[in-house]
Amino acid sequence: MSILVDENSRVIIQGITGHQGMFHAKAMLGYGTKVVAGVTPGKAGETVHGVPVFDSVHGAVKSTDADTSMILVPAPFALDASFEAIDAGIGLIVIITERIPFHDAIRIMAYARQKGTTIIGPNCPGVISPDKCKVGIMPSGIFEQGTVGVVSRSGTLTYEIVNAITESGLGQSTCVGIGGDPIIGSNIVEVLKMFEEDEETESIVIVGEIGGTAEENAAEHIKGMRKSVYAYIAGRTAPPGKRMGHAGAIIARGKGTAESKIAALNEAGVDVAKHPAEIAELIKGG
Amino acid sequence: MSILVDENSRVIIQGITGHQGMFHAKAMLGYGTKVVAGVTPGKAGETVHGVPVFDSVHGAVKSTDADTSMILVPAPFALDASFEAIDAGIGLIVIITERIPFHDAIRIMAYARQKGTTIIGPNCPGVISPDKCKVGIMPSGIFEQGTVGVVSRSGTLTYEIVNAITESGLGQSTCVGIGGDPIIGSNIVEVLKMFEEDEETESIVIVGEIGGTAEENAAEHIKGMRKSVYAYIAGRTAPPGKRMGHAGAIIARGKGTAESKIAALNEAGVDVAKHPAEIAELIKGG
Amino acid sequence: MKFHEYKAKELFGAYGIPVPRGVLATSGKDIEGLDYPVVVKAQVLIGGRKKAGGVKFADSPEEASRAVDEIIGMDIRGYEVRQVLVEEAAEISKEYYLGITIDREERAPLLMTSAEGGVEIESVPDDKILKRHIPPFSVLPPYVLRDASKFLGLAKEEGKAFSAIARAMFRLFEKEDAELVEINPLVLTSKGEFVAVDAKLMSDDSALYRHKEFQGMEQDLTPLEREAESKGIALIQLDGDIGVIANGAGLTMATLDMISLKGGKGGVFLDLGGTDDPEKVKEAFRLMKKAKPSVIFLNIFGGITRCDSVAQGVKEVLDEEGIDVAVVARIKGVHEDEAKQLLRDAGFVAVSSLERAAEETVRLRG
Amino acid sequence: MKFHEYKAKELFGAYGIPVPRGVLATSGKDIEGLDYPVVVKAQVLIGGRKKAGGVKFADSPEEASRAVDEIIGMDIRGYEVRQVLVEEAAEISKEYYLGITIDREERAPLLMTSAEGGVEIESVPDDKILKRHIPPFSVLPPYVLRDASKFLGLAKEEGKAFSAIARAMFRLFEKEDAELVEINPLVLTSKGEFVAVDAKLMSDDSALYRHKEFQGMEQDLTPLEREAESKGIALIQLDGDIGVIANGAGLTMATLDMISLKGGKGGVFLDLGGTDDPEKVKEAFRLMKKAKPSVIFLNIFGGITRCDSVAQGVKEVLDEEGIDVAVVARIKGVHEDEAKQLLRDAGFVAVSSLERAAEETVRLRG
Repeated sequence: MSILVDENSRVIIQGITGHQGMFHAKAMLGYGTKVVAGVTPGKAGETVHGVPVFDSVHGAVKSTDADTSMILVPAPFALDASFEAIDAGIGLIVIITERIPFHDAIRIMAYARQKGTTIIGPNCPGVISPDKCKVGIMPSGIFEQGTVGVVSRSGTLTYEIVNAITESGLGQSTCVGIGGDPIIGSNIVEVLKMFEEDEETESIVIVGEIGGTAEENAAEHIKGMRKSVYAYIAGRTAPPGKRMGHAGAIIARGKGTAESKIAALNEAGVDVAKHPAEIAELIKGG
Repeated sequence: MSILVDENSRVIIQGITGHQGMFHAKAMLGYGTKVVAGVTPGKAGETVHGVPVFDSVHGAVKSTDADTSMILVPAPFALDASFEAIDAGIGLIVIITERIPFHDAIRIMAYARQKGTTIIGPNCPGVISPDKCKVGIMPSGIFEQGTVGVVSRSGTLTYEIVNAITESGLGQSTCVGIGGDPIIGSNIVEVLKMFEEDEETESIVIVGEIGGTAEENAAEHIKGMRKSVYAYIAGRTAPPGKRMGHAGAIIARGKGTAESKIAALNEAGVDVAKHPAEIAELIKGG
Repeated sequence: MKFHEYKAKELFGAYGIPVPRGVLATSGKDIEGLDYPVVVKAQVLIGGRKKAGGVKFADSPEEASRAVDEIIGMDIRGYEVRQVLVEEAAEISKEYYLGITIDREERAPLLMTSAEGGVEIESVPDDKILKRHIPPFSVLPPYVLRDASKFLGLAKEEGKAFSAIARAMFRLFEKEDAELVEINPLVLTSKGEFVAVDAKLMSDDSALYRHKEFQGMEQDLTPLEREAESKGIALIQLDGDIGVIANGAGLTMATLDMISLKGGKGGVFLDLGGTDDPEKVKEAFRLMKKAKPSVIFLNIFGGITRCDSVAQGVKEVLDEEGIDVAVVARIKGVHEDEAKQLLRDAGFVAVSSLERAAEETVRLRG
Repeated sequence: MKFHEYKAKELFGAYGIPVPRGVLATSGKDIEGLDYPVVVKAQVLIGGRKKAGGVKFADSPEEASRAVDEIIGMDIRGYEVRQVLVEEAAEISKEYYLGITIDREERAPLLMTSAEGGVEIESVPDDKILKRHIPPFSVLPPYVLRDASKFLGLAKEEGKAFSAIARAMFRLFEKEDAELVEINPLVLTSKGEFVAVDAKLMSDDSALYRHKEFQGMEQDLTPLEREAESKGIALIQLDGDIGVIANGAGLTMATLDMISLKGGKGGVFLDLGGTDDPEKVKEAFRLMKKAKPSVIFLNIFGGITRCDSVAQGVKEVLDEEGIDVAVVARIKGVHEDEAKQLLRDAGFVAVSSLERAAEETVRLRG
C-alpha cells in the first residue's frame, strides 16, 4: 500500500515535449514509473524517450488506459489542460506548473470536485511512493521506501526534510507535495485522511509554512487521529505583509503566523521540529 | 434502515409560506416528519403550523441543525434557493418545483456535485420512507412500511404503483421520485446503488417512462446487482416527436422508446409489468 | 420550442455565425436582390421536407419564382407550407455536422461534430462523431476546439473559422436557453469559408419566461393544442378516439397504454399537471370536448393535487355546459372521499381500479 | 499587486461603484473644481496613514492646498508620500464594510460585510461580520445579497443600491483577477446614497500576463526589490545582514529561520525558484551584491533545478565580476556531484549539512 500513486499507476505527462517535460519523463521512467503517454497538441506521433506523444488527453487515455496525469504546461494553459484531463476521466492530476492565476485554480478545483477527480498542486513537486512510482520533479535519490508519510506545502524544503528522514534510516510510504499556492487541490487535512487509512504509513510528517490556516485546521483534525504526527513550519522569522516567494506564504492581516501554527499543532499533541533535520530525531524519539 | 430520509431527518421547507408550502408542511408534520423550519425571505418570525419561518437557509440551519430541504419555490427562484441550501450545508435537497430551465438545472447539479450535496428532483413528488419520514408531496395513505424500494421518474404514476404494492400486502422501504426532467440530481442507477446497500430493501421497483436512456443504463447496472428488480415503463403507445406533458418524456431522434427500455431491462433479467398493478403480482411471483 | 430555419438563422447571424444571404417569401413575387443559383426551402417545423419535394434549386429569378409558388401551399407530412426561405446556394467543397445539446446522464452540455455532414446524424456511425462535454458554467474550452479541428482534419485557418463558429454556437446555446443547436450541413465553400446552410434550434419552453421575444412564435401544434398551450394545459392530439384526462405525464401515458392494452386507442392526451384549480379543470373539459372524443376517461391520483377541487371543477363544467359523451372517472388521493361523493352526485361512474376503468372506457366508446 | 487608493477608485468607477469626486495632486496648486469640505489623503501602499497624519480635512481651497503641501513628502512607515488624493468629503450617516476575497479552504470567493465599517475589519467581532461563499463560475447569487441586506439592517431601496455595488464589486473581482477588493468604509450618506470612501484592491501577480494595463504600476517594493522583480527574481529585503539565496520559498524561509536559530539575522530573501538558467543565477548574485550582505548563504536542493547549471552560473559570475564577501554554499539534488565539483573548483566551501552551513554562515558574518 501507499497513497495516490503506486506500481499500477499509468501516467501521462501533459507538456512532455517541453524542456522540463523531456527531462522529467526520463527521470520518471528511470525511477520505474509507468509513463504510458505524453500529450502535446500538434505533436502526435512523436516519441519522448520511447513514450508515445498524443494530441489530446482523450486520445492518450483511449490508447493507454492512463489514470494519472502530470501537468507541466505553462501557466496560461494550465486551466485548459486540467479541464481536458478531468473530462478525459483521469482520476489523479498532479499539477507542477507554478504561477497559475488564483481564479483559474478555483475553476480547476471546482470542476475537479464536481467530477470526483483528485488534484495535487498546483505549484508543487508532485507525489512519490518510493520504489514504486514517482509522479513529480523531485530528486529520486533522497527517497527510500518506508513507513513515514510526508505531506508538504513546500518544494525543496521537502527534499531537505525527506533527506534527513532517509539519512536517519527511516523511509517514506508516500511523499505528497501539495503545493504552496493559496488554492490547491488537496490540502493537508485531506492528505492526512489518506495516510490515516493507509496500512503502510505508521507516522506522518507535515511540512508547513506561513500563510493561510491549513496547519491550524490540520491540528484540529489530528486530535481525532490514531497515528503519530510530526511537523516543521517554515517562516518563523518572516515579517508580516511580505510574500515570501510565492503567493501562499504571507502573513496577512495578522493571520498565518508560524507561532499560531506551532501553537495549534503543539496543542494537538504534535511535536514540531525547530529545524528540518530535527524531524528525523523526533520520529525516532517518538 | 431506509435510504435518503428516516426518523432522524431534520427537514426545512423552502417556500413554506406559499399555498403548497403550507399545505404540505401540514401533511408532512402529520406524517411525523421533523419539519424543523421553513424559509421564506421577508417572513422571518412567522410560523406555519407551529414551524418557525426564517429569512435564509443559513439562518434556519444555524438555529435548527436541519440536514434536509424540500424546495417548493417557483421555477425562476429555484436556482438561487438550491445554491442557498447547498452553501448552507444541507446534505439532501428535494426539489419539487417543476419547469426549472435546463440550464439552471445543470448549474444546480454541478454545484451540488462539487459540494457533495445529494439532489432529488426537480419536478418530482419527493422521497418517503413509510412510517418514518416524508419529504414530498405524495399522498401518505397509500404507503406502508415494507421491503420494496421504489425509484420512479413519474409522479402520480408512482402513487398508482405504490398503491398496488401496498394493496397486495407488501410495503415500501423507501420510495424515491427522482423526477421527470432530463436533468435530475439523482438518476435511476444512483438510487439503485443506495437500495443495493440498504439492508431493509429486499426488492426494487423501477417506474420508468419514455425519453432518455436512464432505463437502458439502469439495465446495464442491474446485471451486477444481487437484489431482484422489477419495472414498469410508461409510454408504450406514445408517438415519436411529441413531448408527453413534461420535457423528459419524448421519443426524440429514434431514442428513448418504451420498446428499447423494456428490451434492455428484460435482457438484464428484469420482469417488466404490462400495466401498473401487475408490478405487485410480479414481486409476489418472483 | 422549435424554431423555423429562417428564425434560427436570424439568431445565428446575430451571434456571428455565417449564414447564406436569403429572403423569406410567401409568394414568387417576394424575391429580390439575390445572386443565383438559389435554393428554395419550405419552412415547416418537421423533418423530411426534401423527400417531400419541399426543397428546390433555381438558376434564375423566373425559376426561383416558379419554385416558390410550387412549394407554397404544399402539404408536408400534415403541415401546410406558408413560407419559404430563398437563399443563395453555397458552393460546397465539404459538408460537416456541428451540434450542441444537453447530455442527460452527464448533466452537461455536449458538443458533437462530424466530417460526415449533410446526412441525418443518427445514420452516422459513432466513431465518425466526436463528442465532448463542456464544463457547466464554462466557456467552450480550447482543447475541445483543438480536438474537433483535428478530428475533422481541418487546416489551421479552417480550424480557426470553425472554432469561432463553435464558440458563437455555445454562446447562443447558453444565452438563449437552447436544448439543441445544430448546423447540418456546416458547409466549407470552395473559397475556404464556412457557411451554416441549414440551422436547427430548439429552445427550452421552461425558460420562455426570460425570453419574451420568443413568445407567440409559431409552434409545431394543432390549433387545439395551441389553444390548450395558451391556457397552460398540456394537450396532445393523437390518432385514436378516446380522450384521457389525467394528472401527471406518467399517469396520463400509463392510462393511454392501459387503454391500448384493453383494445382502445387514445385520441387526446391531456395532462392536468399538479393543478387543483377548479377553473383549470373546467378549461380542460372544455378543450377535451372540442376534440370530440368518443368517451372521456378522467384518471386522477392526487398528491399535490387535491381531488375535491378537481371534482368540483368537473361538476361545475357539467352543470354549466353539459357533456354529451360518457365520462369514466377514477379518482384517488388527498381528499378522495369528498371528490368521489361529488362525482357520484354529478352522475359519474366512479370506478376504483385503473384496469377496470380502462375496460369500462373501451366498452363505452362510440 | 497592491493598488493605490486612487487607482483602485478609477477602476471602481469604471465598474459603476460610486466613489467621491476627487483629484490626484502632487502639490497644493493642483486642486480645482471640487466642492468643500474635502479630505486630503496620502497615497501610499501601506496601512496606518491616518495615524501617521497622512489624512487631513479641509473646509476651503486654501486649507486644502496647505494640507496637500503638508502631506506631500511626508514619511509614512518608511514610504515617502509623492501623491495625495483630494476628495469631496461625504456626509456620513452610517459606515459599512464590504469586501470580497478568496477563501483558501473552501477554494471559492468569499463575500464579507459588516455594519461596523470604518475600523479595521480584524478588530470587528466575528458575529458582526456576515460571510458568504460565492459559487465558483457563478454570478453573485441573489440570496447572498438578501442575507447581506438583512444582516446590515438596510431599508429596501438601500438594499438595492448596496446589491448593485456588491455585484459590480464581484464583476471587478472576477474580471480583474483580484485577490481582494474592499470598501471600508462604504458610506451611506444622509441623502441615502452609498459611496466608497476608501478602496482597497489587490490583484493576482500571476494573472498579470492578461492585464497588461497593470504592468509597470508602482509597487510596495524597495528599489532593489523592484529591480529584482523586473528581472523575474523574488527578492525581499529584511532587517538583518545575512543574504540568503535558495531555491524555493519554503527552503529560503527555512534557511532564514535556521540562521536566526544560530544567532544570525537574515537581510535578504532571494528565491531562485525552479530555475537552473546560469544567466538567472548570475543575475541573482549581482542583485545580492547590491544589497551589501555581510555574508552570502547559497542553499540549493535540486528537484526541477539542475544543480550543475546553478553552480555554473555562480562560477561564471565569480569569474567575471568577483564577490567581495564570504559565500557559504550548500548544494544537493539532481547533478549534485558535478555542481559540488564546480563550486569547489571556484573556491567555495561546500558544506553538506544545513545546520552546519548556517553555523558557518553566522561565524563568517561581519
